[in-house]
Amino acid sequence: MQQSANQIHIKSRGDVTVLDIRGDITAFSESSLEEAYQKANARDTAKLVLQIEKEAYINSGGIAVLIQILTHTQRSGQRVAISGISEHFKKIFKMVGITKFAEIYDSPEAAVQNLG
Amino acid sequence: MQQSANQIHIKSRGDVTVLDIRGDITAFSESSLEEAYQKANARDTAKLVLQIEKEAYINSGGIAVLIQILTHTQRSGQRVAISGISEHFKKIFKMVGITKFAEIYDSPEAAVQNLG
Amino acid sequence: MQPEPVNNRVKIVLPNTLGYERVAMASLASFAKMHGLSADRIEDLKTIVAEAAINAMQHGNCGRPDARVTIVFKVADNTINVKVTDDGNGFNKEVKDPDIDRIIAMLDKPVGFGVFLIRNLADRVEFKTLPEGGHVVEMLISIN
Amino acid sequence: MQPEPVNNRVKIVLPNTLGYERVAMASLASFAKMHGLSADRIEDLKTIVAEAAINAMQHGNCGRPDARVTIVFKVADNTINVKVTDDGNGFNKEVKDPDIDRIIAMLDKPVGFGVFLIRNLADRVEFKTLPEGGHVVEMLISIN
Ligand SMILES: Nc1ncnc2c1ncn2[C@@H]1O[C@H](COP(=O)(O)OP(=O)(O)O)[C@@H](O)[C@H]1O
Ligand SMILES: Nc1ncnc2c1ncn2[C@@H]1O[C@H](COP(=O)(O)OP(=O)(O)O)[C@@H](O)[C@H]1O
Repeated sequence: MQQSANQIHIKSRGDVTVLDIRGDITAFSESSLEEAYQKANARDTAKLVLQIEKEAYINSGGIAVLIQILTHTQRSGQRVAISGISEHFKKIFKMVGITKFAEIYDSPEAAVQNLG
Repeated sequence: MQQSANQIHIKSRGDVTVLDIRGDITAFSESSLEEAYQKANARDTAKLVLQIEKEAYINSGGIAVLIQILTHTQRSGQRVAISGISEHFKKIFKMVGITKFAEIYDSPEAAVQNLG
Repeated sequence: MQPEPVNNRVKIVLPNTLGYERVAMASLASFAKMHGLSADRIEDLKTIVAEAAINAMQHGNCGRPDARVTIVFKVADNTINVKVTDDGNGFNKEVKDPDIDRIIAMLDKPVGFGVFLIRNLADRVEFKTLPEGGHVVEMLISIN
Repeated sequence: MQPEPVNNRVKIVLPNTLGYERVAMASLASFAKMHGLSADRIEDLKTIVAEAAINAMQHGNCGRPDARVTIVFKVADNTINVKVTDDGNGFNKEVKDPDIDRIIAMLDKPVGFGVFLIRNLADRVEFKTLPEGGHVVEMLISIN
């Protein structure tokens, strides 16, 4: 069965680093997301965008993985935005409190512009 | 449960009549499709486009309903095109032989242009 | 086919009502996508499970509102296996391919498309009357 | 809630494997659409059935590979009723809402989101240990 890690492309946009995350965000995303975050950190980035696909299925396990990343970014004083997610997950991220630690934008471009 | 007849809008485009069919094409489509065809006939139309939604679910019952319409159009010597259907249903319409009695186009505009 | 210990079997029990085949289509499409079936073959799979479920409701269970249609799917040997079971006695006649020219000429009725589509879209199909009663259509679509 | 003679009940039996909750999400979404539930509430429904199924696999069935998760849904009184059943003994402690500030400060673990989402997205929810063994989460979402 296809329970693979996410494909994540790391891009620099000025002083912002974008993690372009393909696929669903679940407990199975932990290693690929942590690894991509470490790679982004090697670039000494102070601003981070997590671009998630609009069709992505995100569950409680994926929410825990995202919050773990936010724990790191808070400790390092990094600014984080999340882009791409559907209205449904915007609502859920607000409900859970993720929006207290990450700004939400519709597109990675909007996120980069606002963080930059 | 939502097992309603289709919403069908009848439009004239030059000497072509377009039946713009909303919803799935199943056995439940019989009365609405037959009724729309009779109305189109009242306009003395020689050229007919059946516009079907790309997301429509079409099953064997719907295929039987469409073929029944083609039985009428063949007897009246009308020219018929079907537009909008997905690649999957293009394949099926060819398999079943519908394409011997109706031309297939991607859009109602292309169908009108080619029939006109 | 021997029963084998697969741990990916999904079972769905539907009411005997036209329209509910959509629920089987959606779940099988999701299952097939998880197992890597291509988008165009997923469309074929949706059509064959829908047609088999409709036949189970109408011909197998003869439209009885208290009857049920049971659908089981699993993956083994890189092949998706779908079984649609009803309470009926199976086919009572040979089913010929529909002849569209004869249908359009009003010499034949517009029937027989369900079995025609199943035969043409599945990689393999078997229609079997069960010794314990009931009828099952077993359809295979290979993943690669 | 009295059992009533509804003819729209769908049952799904899933393997006890993370990921298969997607099959339940797809079938319930299709069922809910047929019954006229709005697109945004369908998203809520998908999330709650996924979370209840994941909990059944992990906490109820404790990850046992031979266990099964059974999901039944129906419509009655203009309300979609979803029951997710596992073989476990139910909750062994009260589940508090997760506190994101404490989680970010690493004072709490990032857990408890499944039950939190179910409680917040369903119109009504009941967690019940069954007298015959097993545990069921019953969730309601009203259609209008
Ligand atoms: N599950 C079944 N049980 C009994 N007979 C069946 C079943 N499925 C198909 N049949 C038989 O095959 C015939 C052809 O079915 P189908 O191709 O779906 O066309 P139609 O439903 O238009 O008759 C039916 O008329 C019926 O006699
Ligand atoms: N079906 C169940 N059977 C037994 N306990 C459950 C069940 N569902 C949830 N729980 C309990 O509720 C707790 C919270 O579940 P949840 O909110 O999904 O978060 P998590 O899975 O991260 O612990 C679980 O740790 C477990 O103790």
